[in-house]
Amino acid sequence: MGAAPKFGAAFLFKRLEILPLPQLASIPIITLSTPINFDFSTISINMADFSKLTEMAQQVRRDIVRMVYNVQSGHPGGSLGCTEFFVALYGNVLKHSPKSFKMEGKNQDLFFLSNGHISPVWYSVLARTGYFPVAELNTFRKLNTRLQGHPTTHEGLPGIRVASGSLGQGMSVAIGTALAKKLDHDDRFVFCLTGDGELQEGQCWEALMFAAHHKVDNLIVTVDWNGQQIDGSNDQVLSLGNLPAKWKAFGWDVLILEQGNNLEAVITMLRKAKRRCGKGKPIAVLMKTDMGYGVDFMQGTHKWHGKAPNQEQFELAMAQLPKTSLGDF
Amino acid sequence: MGAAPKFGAAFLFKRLEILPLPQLASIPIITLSTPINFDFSTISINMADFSKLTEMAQQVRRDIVRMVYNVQSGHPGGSLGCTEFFVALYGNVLKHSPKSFKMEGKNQDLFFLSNGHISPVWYSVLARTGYFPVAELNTFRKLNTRLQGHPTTHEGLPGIRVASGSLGQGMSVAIGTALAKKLDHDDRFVFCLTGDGELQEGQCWEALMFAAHHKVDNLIVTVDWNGQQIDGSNDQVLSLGNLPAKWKAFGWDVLILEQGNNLEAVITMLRKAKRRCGKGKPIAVLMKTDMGYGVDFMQGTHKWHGKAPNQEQFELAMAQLPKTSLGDF
Amino acid sequence: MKLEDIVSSATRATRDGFGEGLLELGKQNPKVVALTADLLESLQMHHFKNAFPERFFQVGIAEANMIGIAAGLAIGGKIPFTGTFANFSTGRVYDQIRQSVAYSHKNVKICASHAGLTLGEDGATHQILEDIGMMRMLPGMVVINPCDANQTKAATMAIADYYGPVYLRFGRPAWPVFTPADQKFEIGKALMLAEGSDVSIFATGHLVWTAIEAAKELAAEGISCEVINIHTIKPLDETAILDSVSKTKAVVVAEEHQRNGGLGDAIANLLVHNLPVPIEYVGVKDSFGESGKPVELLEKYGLGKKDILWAVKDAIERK
Amino acid sequence: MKLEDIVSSATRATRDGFGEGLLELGKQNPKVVALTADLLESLQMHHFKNAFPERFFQVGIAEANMIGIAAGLAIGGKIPFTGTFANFSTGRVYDQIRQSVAYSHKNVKICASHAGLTLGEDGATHQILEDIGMMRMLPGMVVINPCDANQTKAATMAIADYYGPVYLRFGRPAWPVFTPADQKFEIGKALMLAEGSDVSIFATGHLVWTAIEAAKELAAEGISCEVINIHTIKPLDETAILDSVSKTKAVVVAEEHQRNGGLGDAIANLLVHNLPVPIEYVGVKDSFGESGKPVELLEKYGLGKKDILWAVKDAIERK
Ligand SMILES: Cc1ncc(C[n+]2csc(CCOP(=O)(O)OP(=O)(O)O)c2C)c(N)n1
Ligand SMILES: Cc1ncc(C[n+]2csc(CCOP(=O)(O)OP(=O)(O)O)c2C)c(N)n1
Ligand SMILES: [Mg+2]
Ligand SMILES: [Mg+2]
Repeated sequence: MGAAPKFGAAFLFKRLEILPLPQLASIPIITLSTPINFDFSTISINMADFSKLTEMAQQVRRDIVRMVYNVQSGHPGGSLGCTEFFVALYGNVLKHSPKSFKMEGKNQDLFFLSNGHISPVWYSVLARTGYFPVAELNTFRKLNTRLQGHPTTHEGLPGIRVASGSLGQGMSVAIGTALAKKLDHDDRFVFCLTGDGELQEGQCWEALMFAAHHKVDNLIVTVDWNGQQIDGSNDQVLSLGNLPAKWKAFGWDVLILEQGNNLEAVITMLRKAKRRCGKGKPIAVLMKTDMGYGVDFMQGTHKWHGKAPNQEQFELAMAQLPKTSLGDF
Repeated sequence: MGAAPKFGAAFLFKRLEILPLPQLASIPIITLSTPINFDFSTISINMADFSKLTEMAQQVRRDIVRMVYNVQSGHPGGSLGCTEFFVALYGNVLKHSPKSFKMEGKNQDLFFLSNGHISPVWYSVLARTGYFPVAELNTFRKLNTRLQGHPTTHEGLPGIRVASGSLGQGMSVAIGTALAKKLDHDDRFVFCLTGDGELQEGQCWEALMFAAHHKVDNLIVTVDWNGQQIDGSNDQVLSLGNLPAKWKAFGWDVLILEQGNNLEAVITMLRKAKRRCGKGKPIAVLMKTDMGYGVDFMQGTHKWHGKAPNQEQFELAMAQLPKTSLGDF
Repeated sequence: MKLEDIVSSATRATRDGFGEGLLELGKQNPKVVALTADLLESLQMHHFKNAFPERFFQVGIAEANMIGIAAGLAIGGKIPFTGTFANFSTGRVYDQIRQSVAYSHKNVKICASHAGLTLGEDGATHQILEDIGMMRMLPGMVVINPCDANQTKAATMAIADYYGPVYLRFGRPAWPVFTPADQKFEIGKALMLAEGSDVSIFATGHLVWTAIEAAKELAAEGISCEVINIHTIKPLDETAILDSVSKTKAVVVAEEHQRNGGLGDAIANLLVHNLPVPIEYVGVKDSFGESGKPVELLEKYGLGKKDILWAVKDAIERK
Repeated sequence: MKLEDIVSSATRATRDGFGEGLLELGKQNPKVVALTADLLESLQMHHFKNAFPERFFQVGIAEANMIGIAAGLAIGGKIPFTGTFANFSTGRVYDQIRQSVAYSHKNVKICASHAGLTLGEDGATHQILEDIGMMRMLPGMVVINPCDANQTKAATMAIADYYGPVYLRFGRPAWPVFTPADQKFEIGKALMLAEGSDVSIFATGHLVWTAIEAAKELAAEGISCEVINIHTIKPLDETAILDSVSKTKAVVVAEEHQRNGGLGDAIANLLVHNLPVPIEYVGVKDSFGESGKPVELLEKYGLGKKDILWAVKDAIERK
């Protein structure tokens, strides 16, 4: 999915100079170590905040690799590729209350992860934004953990509203909550992330058809368009063909994000998506990412979809992801 | 789906004068009471044959209404709407062997009915083309019958290769047989009919995506695009939106047949579809029909999707479908 | 209650009871929402839809999506009732129910009509005989199969008051109504219909009435049957069953379902762990159904009154 | 055979046996074709794919479509083997299997890996514990759960010679191998592993080895267990089971499955009809699984060696 620029804060800041950020006006500085508890989406972001998010992304990548390494199982590839998305969403876009998580999420923005196998990035971001103690990342995939291999409500982990893992189900659930919001005249948004390989599941197209017909226009579905799945690239396994044409033919308002590993671009796009809501169509963001982004030997290949690094590989990866002020779990 | 012209042989013959039929050359005349046992598709059709098919269509309509009336259950609407399709297919397009039906169908054209509820039209056409005794139509939906409510192989009825009734499965099966033909270097075709409401099932889109990716170009899927389903029109229930755009976005070669209740138009289109095979794409024929076509009070409404006429309605219907020389079952 | 006092004055489809109950619920509880997959009137949900159009969702022929949407509505605090045929309510969407509803413990009511052979003429592709078996294997799922229209109405209303996933199974044909219209429905509480001493007949769904008829006939022959309506297959009323069996020491289980996996196996499971006694099943013997009239089919497939008579005699003989 | 002679010299995943068997079949029988839904190497199907690329079909993440395509290939005279995880081989596609394969009696082999708790870290959404129950309810379906890699290979090859739908279940982890590499697999013929007189242990899949280990320990305590490998759950070897039980009069059933609906219920069903005796189940007690290491999970959920020991003692005590 396009040549991947080398990852690093330096790179992002260089891009920052070129692309104008929407209103870099001065607003109160948020320390990310304090839990985010208000609506970022109504405000713009300043340089200091942005650099905090950049740092968070770096830390999340460290978390992902360590979590998977620790238990020698889990899915680093998609997790690394979606790091900017999760950091942007939880760090800037969502209106949410990490410290007082409620299942119903009235007057909050909700998020659903349909491609549940990329739980590591979600768990890390949930912890880093205050949903549960960062130390709990240590329990990932271990017996009795709340951090199950695939996300679940069964063990009561704050931040999760439905189990996923068996692919293809998340969009339907997201639609249901979006309908509930409409019934309750709650004008907040419902977000959902789905894999691209996942779109081979028929249920996804049932959901697309429904959302268009019923004008579910408080719903923003992002596709992790990394071009990869377990057995190879999408094109090798079962081509998605002209993906934007498919979504458009199914009646969605389709946005294409070419730089899904550029934090600024992701924030800008998700805000744009929110502005497109309420106009009678569900919104799709087809987000090009690099699987394994940030760890050179994991990057751009399906081979690290669901494989854990050995000790040597772990050290190599960590060397590419320097420590941050947030500290490891 | 467009205003429905009044049905009748007269109407068809009038159209025949206007539209040139491909090569109305003289060929041996086939009596339709003798079973069709060779490849119509390699030859053209003459006036006499065509008039036999027209008569057959008329008789099939009588059969449908009587079958459903007899047991006070079954699906007349879709059956009547697809009469021309079935008569064209079995009477002119398919290479098949009614008298020596074989499950594998090597070197034959195969047909799969995915929207199994319109079994009456299929059973009638199978009987009228020699697969089993016409008298057996009397047993439709009765205990111990081979003519189950939905088509099945379970009772060994010749002509049926897989059960259908639970919607959404037929295209996948048709694809499988098309792949088997390719493996065996058998260059015949696989046909499949699906409902339009049925396309709301996600499995259909899985099948579409697969067939395009794997270039299953010996497959011709016709959609009974009658715009109706059980609870109302497609548009009321769950709109299919821009149906041709959807099929094209899924990588199919899409043909649109505006006059699915015009026998000549159907024959012409199915032949055209066969000529489009072998070019790397599966073929779709989006066939506009009128549900209930041929019985005015059943026509163009979802209300007769799955309802049997009472005695008065039965007589009214039969009066609109005069007897033919083929005789009732 | 005495057997001869159990009489039926009318017939009505259990799905009618569902439609009525759902409408009633709609009035009582604004959180109740309903969904169908292009089978509005078959499920008798048009009453609800007409009264509460904004709380009704037509999903089209997309059952998997319907289950997911219902789970989402439940997250949003609604009490969704999904409605389609029993086949498309279970086997078609098992994995969706498993993950998005059962494992996620969502307050979704999966309402399933046209269960079993009595669906009739549509035939085997529609006649699900494995749904009870599937649903009872799911941890946390409540499985209910009421016996008549009145009880179906009562059950429909009762499950809205219970928080958690429920599978509610009912049928297509008009069927004798014999339970009191005002009888409260208690989830998981078996109903003693007639006490007896020679054999315990545990029946569910349509076959409860058949069991009553059989028991009346057996009474005339001097055989005393205890007839218990197991409207809730899960959680099973273990106490009621064990109490009855410790007295009778012989069991017949009658259900419109495969003999594999259904209520029969649920009761056998309980008894082999606690009180192994002879059991006879009245159910479909590992075969698909076919087209035909409901009663014709029940007889052909061994679910008629006489099949219960024989089963009772066999069970008693094997004591 | 004597218990102490049953030893394991190596461990190997049952799915490895499947991959090997499939490759072998590919060489022997040109009609054999194979399909996967984006889980090629998990199912060890890359051996077949590499050797016979033209007979291999990658379906992508679309299990329903895979089942239908397999049915179509079978119509065309092929012998299709579908491969995905057990969850996505059953619950995800139950209605497709039911209509296009089982009811249509198509010669499709549904091969399912990563069944049960021993899937491990992926957790409950992937750990199907209801698949045996689902598949055994389907008329005409053969249901097989071999115990080790050798038996899985033999079963894979045997089912190609049988005409009709088959569900073949196997697992993910390396597991003790103890059956002879050259042992022929006979569908529906239970294998007597050790004769005994106090209790019959019927086990399937991974738990056969656990049963052997438990029986060895019990032998040391003077308890004589008959250990029988029920690799075929359907058709069930009724004669072998009844013969054993008429001798021992007490039963333990061990399986990596819910206690509801699986082999336990299949055997209970048989015995309550013929020979009611006390049975104890070793299986998951109506709950979902979770993430963890295979053996850790088996122990936590009551499927360990000690659980079989206790079950045997309970069963004998209840005689
Ligand atoms: C219904 C279902 N089928 C198969 C799987 C196994 N599986 C897990 S992830 C995956 C690939 C998903 O591809 P994609 O959505 O592109 O995610 P990515 O590999 O890019 O992270 C598969 C096949 C599953 N989890 N669920
Ligand atoms: C999986 C499944 N869901 C629901 C049904 C019930 N059903 C039978 S026909 C039908 C409508 C089909 O619509 P369409 O394909 O347009 O056929 P038409 O009404 O035009 O004949 C429905 C919902 C079914 N048979 N299978
Ligand atoms: Mg991907
Ligand atoms: Mg239609």
